Amino acid sequence: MIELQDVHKRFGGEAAAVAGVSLTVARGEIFGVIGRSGAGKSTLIRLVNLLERPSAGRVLIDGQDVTALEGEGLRALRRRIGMIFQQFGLLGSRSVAENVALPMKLAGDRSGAEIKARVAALLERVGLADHARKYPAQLSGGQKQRVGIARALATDPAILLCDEATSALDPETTRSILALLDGLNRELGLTILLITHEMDVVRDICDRVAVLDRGRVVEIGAVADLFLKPSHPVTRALIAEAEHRETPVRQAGGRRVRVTLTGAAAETPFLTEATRGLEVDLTILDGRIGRTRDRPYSQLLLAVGGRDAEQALARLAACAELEELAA
Amino acid sequence: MIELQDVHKRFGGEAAAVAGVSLTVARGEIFGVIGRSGAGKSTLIRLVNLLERPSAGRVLIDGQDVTALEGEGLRALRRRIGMIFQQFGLLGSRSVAENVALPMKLAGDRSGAEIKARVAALLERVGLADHARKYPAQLSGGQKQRVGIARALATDPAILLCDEATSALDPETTRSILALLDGLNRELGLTILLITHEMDVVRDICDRVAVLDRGRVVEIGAVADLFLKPSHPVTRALIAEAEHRETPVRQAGGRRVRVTLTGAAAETPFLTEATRGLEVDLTILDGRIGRTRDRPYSQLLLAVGGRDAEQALARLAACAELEELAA
Amino acid sequence: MSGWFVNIDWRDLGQATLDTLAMLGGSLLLTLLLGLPLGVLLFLTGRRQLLANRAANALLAAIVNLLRSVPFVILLIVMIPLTVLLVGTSLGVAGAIPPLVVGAAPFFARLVETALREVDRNTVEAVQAMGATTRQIVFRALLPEATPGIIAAATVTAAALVSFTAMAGVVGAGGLGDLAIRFGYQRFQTDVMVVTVAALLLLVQLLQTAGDRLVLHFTRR
Amino acid sequence: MSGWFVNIDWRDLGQATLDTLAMLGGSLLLTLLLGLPLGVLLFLTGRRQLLANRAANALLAAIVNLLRSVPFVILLIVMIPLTVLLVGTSLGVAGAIPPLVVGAAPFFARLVETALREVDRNTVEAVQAMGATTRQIVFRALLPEATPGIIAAATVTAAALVSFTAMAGVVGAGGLGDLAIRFGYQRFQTDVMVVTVAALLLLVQLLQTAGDRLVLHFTRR
Amino acid sequence: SGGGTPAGGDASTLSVAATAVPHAEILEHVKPALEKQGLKLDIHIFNDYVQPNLQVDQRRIDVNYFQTKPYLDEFNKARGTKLEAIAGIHIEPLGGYSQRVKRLDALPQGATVAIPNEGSNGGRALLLLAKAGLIGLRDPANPLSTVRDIVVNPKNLKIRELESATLPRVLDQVDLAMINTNYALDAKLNPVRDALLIEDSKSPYVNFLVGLADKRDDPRVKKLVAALTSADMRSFIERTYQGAVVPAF
Ligand SMILES: Nc1ncnc2c1ncn2[C@@H]1O[C@H](COP(=O)(O)OP(=O)(O)OP(=O)(O)O)[C@@H](O)[C@H]1O
Ligand SMILES: Nc1ncnc2c1ncn2[C@@H]1O[C@H](COP(=O)(O)OP(=O)(O)OP(=O)(O)O)[C@@H](O)[C@H]1O
Ligand SMILES: [Mg+2]
Ligand SMILES: [Mg+2]
Repeated sequence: MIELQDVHKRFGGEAAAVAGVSLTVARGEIFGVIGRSGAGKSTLIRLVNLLERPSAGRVLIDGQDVTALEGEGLRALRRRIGMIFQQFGLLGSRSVAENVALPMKLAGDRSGAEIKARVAALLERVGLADHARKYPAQLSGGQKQRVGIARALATDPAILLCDEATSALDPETTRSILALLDGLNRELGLTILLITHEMDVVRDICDRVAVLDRGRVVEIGAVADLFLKPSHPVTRALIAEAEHRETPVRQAGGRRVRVTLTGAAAETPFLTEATRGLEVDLTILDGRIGRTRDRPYSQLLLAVGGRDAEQALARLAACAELEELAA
Repeated sequence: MIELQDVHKRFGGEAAAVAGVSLTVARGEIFGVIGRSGAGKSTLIRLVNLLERPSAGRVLIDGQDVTALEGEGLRALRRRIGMIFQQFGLLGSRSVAENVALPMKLAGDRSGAEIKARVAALLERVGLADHARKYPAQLSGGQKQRVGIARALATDPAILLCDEATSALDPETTRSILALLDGLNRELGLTILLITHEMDVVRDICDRVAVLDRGRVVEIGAVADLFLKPSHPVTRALIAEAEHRETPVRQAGGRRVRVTLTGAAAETPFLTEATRGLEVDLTILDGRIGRTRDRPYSQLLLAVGGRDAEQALARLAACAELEELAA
Repeated sequence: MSGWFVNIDWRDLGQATLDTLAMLGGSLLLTLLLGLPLGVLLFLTGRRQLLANRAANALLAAIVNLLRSVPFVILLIVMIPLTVLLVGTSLGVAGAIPPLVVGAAPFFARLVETALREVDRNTVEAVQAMGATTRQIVFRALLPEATPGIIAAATVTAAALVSFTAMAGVVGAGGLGDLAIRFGYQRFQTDVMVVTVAALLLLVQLLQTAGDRLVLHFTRR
Repeated sequence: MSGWFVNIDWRDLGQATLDTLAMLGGSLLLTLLLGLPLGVLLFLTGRRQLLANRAANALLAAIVNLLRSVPFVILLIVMIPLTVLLVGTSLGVAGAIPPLVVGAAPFFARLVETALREVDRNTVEAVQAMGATTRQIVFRALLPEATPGIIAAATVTAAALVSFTAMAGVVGAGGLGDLAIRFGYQRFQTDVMVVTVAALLLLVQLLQTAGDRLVLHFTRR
Repeated sequence: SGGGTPAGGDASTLSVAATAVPHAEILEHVKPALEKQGLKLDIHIFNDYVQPNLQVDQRRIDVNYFQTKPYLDEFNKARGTKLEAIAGIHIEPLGGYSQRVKRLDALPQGATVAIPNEGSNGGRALLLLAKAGLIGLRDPANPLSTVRDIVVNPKNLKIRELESATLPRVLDQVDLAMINTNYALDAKLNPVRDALLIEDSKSPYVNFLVGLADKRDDPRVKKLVAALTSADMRSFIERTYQGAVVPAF
């Protein structure tokens, strides 16, 4: 659905913000992009709806090269793409309700009554029903962001571009927004390209994820793979920091292993099975138990000591992935 | 150091944004404020340096009532307080370096060379050494936020107010900024009042935390207590959503217990000790292994089955807090 | 000096006030209606803007600058044929209005351009990303966002028009400024000058107060 | 019509150009120097602003409005004693400068006020939170942030001053506008009018181009 | 003479304020001859009728040459100045022109008549209209009559006051325009042939050289007056202005 072919973007004399990115987002996919601050994520997403024109390379939407689009063609494309901005981009002169109504008014295919009803429904969904008549300057940061979300969804776009769409929201509100996006994706097949630095968001909602560094994609893959087996140092750093990974939170004697289970295996009593009847001391140094969008996983960093440690490790190796670490 | 006494703030005809908050932040403390979007957090923090004047109540800094301060008194107070803004508040007409230099120039107590050196050092610390000559409009969201951080620290303030200071940063950068703040706190005794919706930030760096809801403090306490034993529904909702708490990520038979260990106990092989020689199946349904600012903890949601389940639970109860949940 | 206000014919003053108001009313409306689109076009065709077009921008700028360069008295005269064509006469209040408009509209246009430049680029981008046409961007984003600035510009323009009307005596349009010049200045009737200037001040004060109120009303922050 | 340009005395034209430039140069600088602080004060004393003060604001506004209300010709005359006091003569280029300044400064002040109003409140707040004095806020935040708007205002003011200078013939200051009026208007020498207006246009074009360049240079986005 | 010669700076320079046409031209004509006699003329051109008098009164300029006696009298009265008419030089007859009618009595009922809007020229136009019997004035001898002094108006004429230099330009929009000859000439009207009515040589509107009392005996001024009222000047005026400007000496 969205295809970037060796896309570059350079601002003035600076090093390129996007330096040769190729990636494909399938129809109905939720695709995440992560990367350090300044990696080029916002620039990348803005290339998709041509808010920035690429310095080189092509952008294809539904197989059509849109890089050269102008005028009505470009506008038609943009009307099919909703966008949530990192800096919100609300109109200060318009009330919350008017901001959300705006894209529908611009499209001009809904009656006034329809627009009104839809605005009310959207504001209800993002928890701003009470704030419809306020102006952006009277809103909190998270409220502004939610207006931006409601506005981006107003015209039922086929593609949604989210640039840090939940960065100003508390966890509870974030969860409800993600549920909303997840629902739209599952029910209506909304394709989402999502930038975030909240790893939880990637884990909860993305199908695939790309890691951007200095304008290049350094790793790309299914979410569980990237989270549990990050291969590039940048990916490791991002995920490690998000999940305390590289530096175990505590110390204990014995051999150190990282045990990773995904899918059904993660839901078994594998620990007791591995230690049953054996003389082992198992200390959990660190661990993450969770679920990516559709797949449960457990990853534990264990210190395995005691007489039968070898045997316990062998049993674990049978049902899980095992990685031995330097003590 | 900072004391709020029944402080209220009302905007026009709206419901009060802050509706009677009393709390005390001790000297050298890192105090977190969490709450849903729109709860009144930003308003609260802006009351401390009187960017908003309270509609009622008093604000005391170092025992002095500052609510009535005007003119030079107010300015002197503000020079001792650094602030990181949710919306950054950078001067678009000044370069990154000039933005960071500004508070020092205003204070007027450093030579040009000193200022230059300090700006360089600060930009280095926040990872923006290469961007010193850029203007804010040329920066990414996270880069802007880091300029705001460097600027707030420039004059070595005694108090730092952070309004979502890391919300635009990736986990790696967030960690380095938190390390910076933690260091300043430990070394120089910097007092920090910190608003965030990132529960990791609270866990990693705060000593105490208050939960704000609709302008009121609904819960307040040490971080580990609040995280492991949240009592108010809002706290639960915030932490649960951040950590997948209320809905275990997987299913398994047996009795369900939540096992909580803090401090040294968390660093023992308590699981193998509880099950040694017993016929039990222990499935980890969900779990969090971590460390608050100074205290390790483990919290596991276990399904305990098998013949000797009772006995294993009794052993666990001996070394940990146990809470039985409906299956 | 045999007492104050001896020279003042209050009926003349009333008529002059009416003439000034008529000139202002007629020309202000048209100035805004003409200057606004001109200012929008100046802005849109400018560098890095939506309809960036060097040639068109240079042409518009030249026209605007030309009209600002011509001394108003000359404009009054040069425009006579056009004025007659437009309003049937080049005399009196009606005859003064077209030159007033032509003199003030380019000035207003420049101020509008400046006000539009202040609109936050992020906001415009957001509306662009919705697939808005240039027309929609102008009417739905640029103009609403720049409303306070444009109203302030209109206020300044109105005050400038009031001072322009003083010259309209050249074509016999009368008005307070003309009274001030003919009696106060040319005939040394200081009292007439004081009274007419006071009336002019009152008018400008009212315009400014109204303008300030509107600016405040449309400022949503 | 015995050929174009027969009436033109090129030396006169040169002199008039020099006179216009002298008047513009002298008065523009002073206008900016006087109008800027006036505009800043108008802004600061306004509603909800840093030095909000109803009485002071009303007084400043009244002065500014008064000076904008007085027709420029009247200003030229009324100011003669003051002008003589200031520059020793009320004649010629020197004599024209004080009234030009007094006429244009309030106008520029209003434009400055408008430009300052556009400065982002968040930015000002951030500087306030640093404990800046009002003076520092003005010089370190408001003025730098409003620079593009203020330059645009200065450009418009410069063009307005050029058209004001046309009236300066009243005190014998000469200049292009005066040449246009005396020969083009009073003596029906169309060629003189065309050439002087062309010279004025050129001047305004140069001013505008320079202003636009500066605005672009100081726009950091 | 207390202030000396501030405008010129030395005794052999005389500063004169004048309006451009024909005053400055007439002065320019005598300038070379005077220069040969050791007198330098410093001519200041004004397009305004107030400043030249004030400047002379304040001794910034020695003498001026632009106004008629009635105007001077009114000025002295209003401003309390003591300017004196030193010598009468010429008359610029004011005339009535029309593109719509060929004769005065063809003026229709309710016809529009445009007159200059400056006090003295306005009154002058009204006097001429009164003399032609088109209107009646409260005091037919008052040179400062205004529109309000019209007591009889048999044709119900609508009087419209405009700036003098505008009058020729709106001739096609009015039935009759009262135009100063200098403007008529510049607008390519011929006062002798085109005017329906025109002032004769007995007009009170002679243009004077004006100065303060002490200037009357100033040798420099005497030199200038002699040059301005010479036979050479008479022939210059007649040759140059073809009846639009009439010598008054
Ligand atoms: N100037 C204002 N006028 C009216 N209401 C306001 C104003 N500023 C804030 N509010 C309201 O006050 C409430 C608290 O706002 P505040 O910005 O303190 O929230 P917050 O806790 O910081 O939220 P967030 O996490 O989204 O930033 C909100 O409902 C907001 O709409
Ligand atoms: N207009 C511009 N001019 C110059 N450099 C720019 C401009 N916009 C962005 N950049 C630079 O390009 C790089 C990428 O910026 P971008 O906004 O895409 O980063 P990002 O990955 O979105 O970062 P963040 O997570 O902090 O938002 C940054 O180094 C930034 O400074
Ligand atoms: Mg970004
Ligand atoms: Mg907030």
